[in-house]
Amino acid sequence: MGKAIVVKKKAGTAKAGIKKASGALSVEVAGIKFKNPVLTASGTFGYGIEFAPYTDLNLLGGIVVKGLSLRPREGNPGPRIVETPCGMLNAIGLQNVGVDAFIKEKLPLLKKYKTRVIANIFGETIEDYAEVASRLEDAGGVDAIEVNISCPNVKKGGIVFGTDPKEAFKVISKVRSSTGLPVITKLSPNVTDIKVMVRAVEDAGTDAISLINTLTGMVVDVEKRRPVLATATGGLSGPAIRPVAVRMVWQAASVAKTPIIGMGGIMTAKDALEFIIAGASAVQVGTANFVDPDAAAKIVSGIEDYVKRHSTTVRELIGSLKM
Amino acid sequence: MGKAIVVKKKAGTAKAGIKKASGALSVEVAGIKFKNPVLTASGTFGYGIEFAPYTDLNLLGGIVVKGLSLRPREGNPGPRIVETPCGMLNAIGLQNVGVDAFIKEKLPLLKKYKTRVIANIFGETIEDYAEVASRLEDAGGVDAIEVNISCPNVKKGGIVFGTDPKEAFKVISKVRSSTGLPVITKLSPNVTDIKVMVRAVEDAGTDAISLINTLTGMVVDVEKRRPVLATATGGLSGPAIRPVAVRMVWQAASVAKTPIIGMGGIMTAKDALEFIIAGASAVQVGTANFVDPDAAAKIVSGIEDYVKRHSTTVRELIGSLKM
Amino acid sequence: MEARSREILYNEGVAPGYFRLGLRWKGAGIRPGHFVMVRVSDGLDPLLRRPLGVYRVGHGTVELLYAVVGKGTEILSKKMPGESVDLLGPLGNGFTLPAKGHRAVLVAGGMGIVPLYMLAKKVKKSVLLFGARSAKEASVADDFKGLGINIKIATNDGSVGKKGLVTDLLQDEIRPGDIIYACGPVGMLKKIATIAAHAGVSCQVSLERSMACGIGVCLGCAVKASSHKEASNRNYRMVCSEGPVFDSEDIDWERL
Amino acid sequence: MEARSREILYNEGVAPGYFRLGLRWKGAGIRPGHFVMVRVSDGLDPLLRRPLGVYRVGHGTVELLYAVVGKGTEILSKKMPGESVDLLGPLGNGFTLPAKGHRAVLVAGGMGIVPLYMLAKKVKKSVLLFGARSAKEASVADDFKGLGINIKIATNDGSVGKKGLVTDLLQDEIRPGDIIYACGPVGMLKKIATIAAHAGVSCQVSLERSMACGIGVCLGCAVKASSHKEASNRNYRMVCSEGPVFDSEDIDWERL
Ligand SMILES: Cc1cc2nc3c(=O)[nH]c(=O)nc-3n(C[C@H](O)[C@H](O)[C@H](O)COP(=O)(O)OP(=O)(O)OC[C@H]3O[C@@H](n4cnc5c(N)ncnc54)[C@H](O)[C@@H]3O)c2cc1C
Ligand SMILES: Cc1cc2nc3c(=O)[nH]c(=O)nc-3n(C[C@H](O)[C@H](O)[C@H](O)COP(=O)(O)OP(=O)(O)OC[C@H]3O[C@@H](n4cnc5c(N)ncnc54)[C@H](O)[C@@H]3O)c2cc1C
Ligand SMILES: Cc1cc2nc3c(=O)[nH]c(=O)nc-3n(C[C@H](O)[C@H](O)[C@H](O)COP(=O)(O)O)c2cc1C
Ligand SMILES: Cc1cc2nc3c(=O)[nH]c(=O)nc-3n(C[C@H](O)[C@H](O)[C@H](O)COP(=O)(O)O)c2cc1C
Ligand code: FES
Ligand code: FES
Repeated sequence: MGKAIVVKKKAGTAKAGIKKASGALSVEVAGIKFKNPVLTASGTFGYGIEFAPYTDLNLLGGIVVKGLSLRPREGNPGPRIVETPCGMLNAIGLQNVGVDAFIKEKLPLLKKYKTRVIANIFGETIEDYAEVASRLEDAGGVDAIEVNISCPNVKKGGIVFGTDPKEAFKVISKVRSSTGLPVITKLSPNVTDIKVMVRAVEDAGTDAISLINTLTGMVVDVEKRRPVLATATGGLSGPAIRPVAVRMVWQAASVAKTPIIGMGGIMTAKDALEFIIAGASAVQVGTANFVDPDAAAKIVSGIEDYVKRHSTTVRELIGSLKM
Repeated sequence: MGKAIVVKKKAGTAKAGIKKASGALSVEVAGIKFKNPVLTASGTFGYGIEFAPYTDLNLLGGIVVKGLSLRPREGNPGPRIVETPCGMLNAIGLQNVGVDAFIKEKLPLLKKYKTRVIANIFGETIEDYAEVASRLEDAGGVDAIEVNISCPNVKKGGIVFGTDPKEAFKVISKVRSSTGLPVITKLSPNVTDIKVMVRAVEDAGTDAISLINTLTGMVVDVEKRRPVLATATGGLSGPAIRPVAVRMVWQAASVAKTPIIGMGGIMTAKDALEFIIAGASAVQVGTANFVDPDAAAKIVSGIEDYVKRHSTTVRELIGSLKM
Repeated sequence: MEARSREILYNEGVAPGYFRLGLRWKGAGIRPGHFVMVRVSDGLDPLLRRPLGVYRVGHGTVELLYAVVGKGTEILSKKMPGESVDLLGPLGNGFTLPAKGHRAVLVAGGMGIVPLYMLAKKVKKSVLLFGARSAKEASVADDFKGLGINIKIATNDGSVGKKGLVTDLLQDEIRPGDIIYACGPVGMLKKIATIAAHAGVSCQVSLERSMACGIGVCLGCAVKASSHKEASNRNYRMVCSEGPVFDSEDIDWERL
Repeated sequence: MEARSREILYNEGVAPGYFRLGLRWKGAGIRPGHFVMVRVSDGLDPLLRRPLGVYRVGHGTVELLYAVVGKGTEILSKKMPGESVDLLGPLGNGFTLPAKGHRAVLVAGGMGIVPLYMLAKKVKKSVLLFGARSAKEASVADDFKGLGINIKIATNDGSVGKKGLVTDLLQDEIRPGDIIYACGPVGMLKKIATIAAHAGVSCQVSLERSMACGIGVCLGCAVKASSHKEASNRNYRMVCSEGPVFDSEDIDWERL
């Protein structure tokens, strides 16, 4: 009898566990509730819908679409990518269909899924950024805007918004005032002190911060004595950069007043948990989607296993690093 | 007959090739002639002599010894290292025997080998740097000094010399005036714009520049919810960082007036050639020494094969990147 | 259209450095010109999948044919029967079959032979021109015997067939109304595109580009479209999702 | 003392997750307590060599015994006879044999048994206390039969020997004049160090630390020396070159 009760209890706990777990995974970032902390990273998941044949989009906490600009962009000449040790370089050149085509052709399809939609945006001028943000708000169906500031400001001699706190402040202030949608600022890791950038974009009114974008890198073809990429340099992503990303998320979290979304080389649930424990409220999965189009969904279930095993919640794990 | 002549010619060329090749490998950096461009990186090759059982030290262009400070240093508590994807983090804490013990116990043994000896130095204050440099000059037998500026200045609230152009200028100026030995400044990659650092240390009178030191990174133990390293963060090295290193060497070379020594993730001759073609006059091999204690010697012979195959010299290859 | 582990039935050397990889795979729905993205290692390096064309399809089996050229294919070549390998596919748009009355001229350079086998099975009364580096490589053409296709070989060393380039064979072979189907090194394809243009015949080429995703999302495998195909933001074509087969007229060969 | 490729003679599972790796290796000059650094892959990931103790030495052969715990040992476990593996070693300072008249008490936890086999062969009339998780793991102790050593086993589940911890066995076993030789998890070694101190017997422990080089140059494998051993810059000991065997009194167990 005693035994039977124990068994019953266990079964009960397990079921309750499953129910509890779905709540156990949810997080809030920039005022938005995500059912779990796993998003897909911009530029690695197309406009979302392309992955429907390979994974269940409804399982994801959110989808961040390919960076959108005011006008369509054709991108860079090839070669645009090259594999590197435990990583890859890309120089896609921000090819995209443009914000209007996104709203007309992609968004209606994407809206059908039970997941958050975040539009990643960029521009060559501050005005471009603002205009894209405002069109996306008008369109409806976008839950938040992620502002990629790792782009050169053509009006300022090509200085990259994301490596200059003053420029970053200006562009985020402008986007902030152009839209009622939550604004997430995506930081570049190619800076001396990430904390300075965190403060600048928080002062400008960002609702959350995501990092890291890619590290700038180069590969040389020693036989041709040319850079492999047509643009010489490109952005390094993948597991190679994870230790740098975790460190920057930890540093950012130590000063940030807004929530942090961490990314850079996440391949497994364990990797995602490193970011969460270091201070991220959510994570994004990037390059891993190329290796396994079902990677993000697998990471969700791996995190679920972990929180069950440790009888905890993702919310409790955020920034739980002991020193 | 015609054929016989061709064969003879080939044989002749091959022999001449070998002779030529030894000259074909030599480079000059900071006024010093190196028989080949392959040096071992500080902290990865001990005081050099430890590798004598595993490789022929006479084959190396030069040996950069473990960073030396004025007084012996005990280093950080453990764990001090952790493996990462295609790389490793270290937080050794600059443990070393101190400059005096180096001069007394290590240098006499190292001097016996037919290779250049470069002393890597660091300090907690500008005065420490200068004193170490001057003692090394007095000792004799050191060919050059490599100044590691990726250290916090304790007098300036721990700001890292190598991430602040003003501090870097000050410490290099002081070292420059404290020694007649050639001064190589080793730059940190954890900066927004490496070109600013290049200009600062060149203005301070450095004779050459080496880069990159490690990228700051962190690994979290998700079961213990602690950083794996006792010091939380450490320096990322190994092939993972190579694309970042090649990019920075290329950027540095684009503005530098002094020669550049490139490093970061070099495992093979092909990797070394990426740096040389991107603008480095010499290279350093670091983490690879742990994987294969004979790695640097193998890289020398791989470069020799390449220059023969392409009927060129290392000097011609330096900065030969076509855009 | 899914990433899935497939059992290896055989993985045998055909010639030095060339392997046939047989996989258990039912109902693959593969058409001539399709390819797959192969995960050669569960580890983190090499990180990306490798694109490989589908060579032959049997009853519940699929055969790939590949050359060992770098670390990915090297790792693949060491896999043993009974192990499995993770494949994503079939991917891409295959060849468009010739309209009635047109003869198909298949032109392959080296491993470019791969996508042409399934095509050769569908286009009777056609000819295969195969450029190989050596007799060993040329021996792959034996697979095509019995398909009712006329086989002509050119080798660099003249050890089998004509000594010279496969494009020389094509010059002699091509007739008005033919359709060329070509796969191989870029230099060869470029020449073939020119030959096709001069002869006024239509020509489909299967291109190779480094790929990260294979499904049209990373935008890494772009090739420039020829100017008559340019549009505001459509100057590039993705080899994985819009190709790998293209009409040779649609490609900007100067920028390839 | 060189990095060299060694032919694999066998690589067999002993118990689930445990493997014996036999290598052709002549004139190895290995003493009890020595280890080797094994390069499990020619690739870049995993990057670092793995430290493994030497288990047994035969005529021109060396046997390692290892548990699969992560990706490095996983890769190693898939290697086949006839392949080869690159080893650096023998490395480290081994055990100091007991002076005449002292009994050796060997204490092993799990894979900590490895360095004790060669020691057991040298110290007759000694006792081996072996703590294993299961009967399967405990079966490794069979190798010690016939060495003339007294074997006592403790298992977590009591399936073989005493149910409990090997340190309980040690408490009962230890006598003045004994010398303890121990290898296993840190928690176990810590306890043993305390037991040894209380009993006033000398104790040598073989430690494990993450290693990059294995030859004393990276300074990565540091452990803190106990305060009576501290000196200006000598507060740390390198496990690879100054160990892996240490006198338990020389280690600062609080900071391990
Ligand atoms: C659509 C398509 C179909 C192909 N079909 C076949 C086939 O059936 N048989 C065959 O032997 N080869 C085929 N290839 C070429 C094959 O993909 C490469 O040989 C392979 O990727 C090399 O990988 P590696 O790791 O051995 O070489 P490495 O040089 O180490 O590869 C480094 C990186 O470059 C990429 N790469 C290198 N060469 C090529 C190439 N020629 N094309 C695309 N990417 C490359 C790799 O995928 C990898 O990302 C095909 C390529 C494409 C695009
Ligand atoms: C001197 C010495 C002798 C050893 N002898 C044996 C032996 O005979 N048999 C045996 O099964 N194991 C032995 N070990 C432990 C063995 O080194 C680890 O189990 C192995 O390195 C794990 O590698 P992995 O890639 O499978 O695990 P992972 O967890 O993937 O390894 C990640 C990193 O951590 C390191 N690491 C993980 N666990 C350990 C550990 N316990 N000790 C040191 N480094 C670790 C790895 O070397 C690697 O750098 C010994 C360790 C040392 C230091
Ligand atoms: C092919 C590719 C395209 C990308 N495009 C964008 C983009 O359009 N906008 C953006 O903000 N980040 C872009 N990124 C950066 C990723 O969103 C992410 O920040 C980075 O890749 C690090 O994460 P990962 O290592 O998981 O890939 C791109 C990355 C890759 C690999
Ligand atoms: C264990 C370890 C210790 C190091 N110690 C030093 C040091 O004392 N001084 C220094 O300037 N650089 C030190 N470095 C940095 C290396 O010299 C080199 O700049 C860096 O590792 C990048 O090269 P790699 O990827 O080839 O290792 C150390 C690196 C490692 C891995
Ligand atoms: S490989 Fe990613 S778009 Fe073609
Ligand atoms: S492992 Fe490098 S010093 Fe011990």
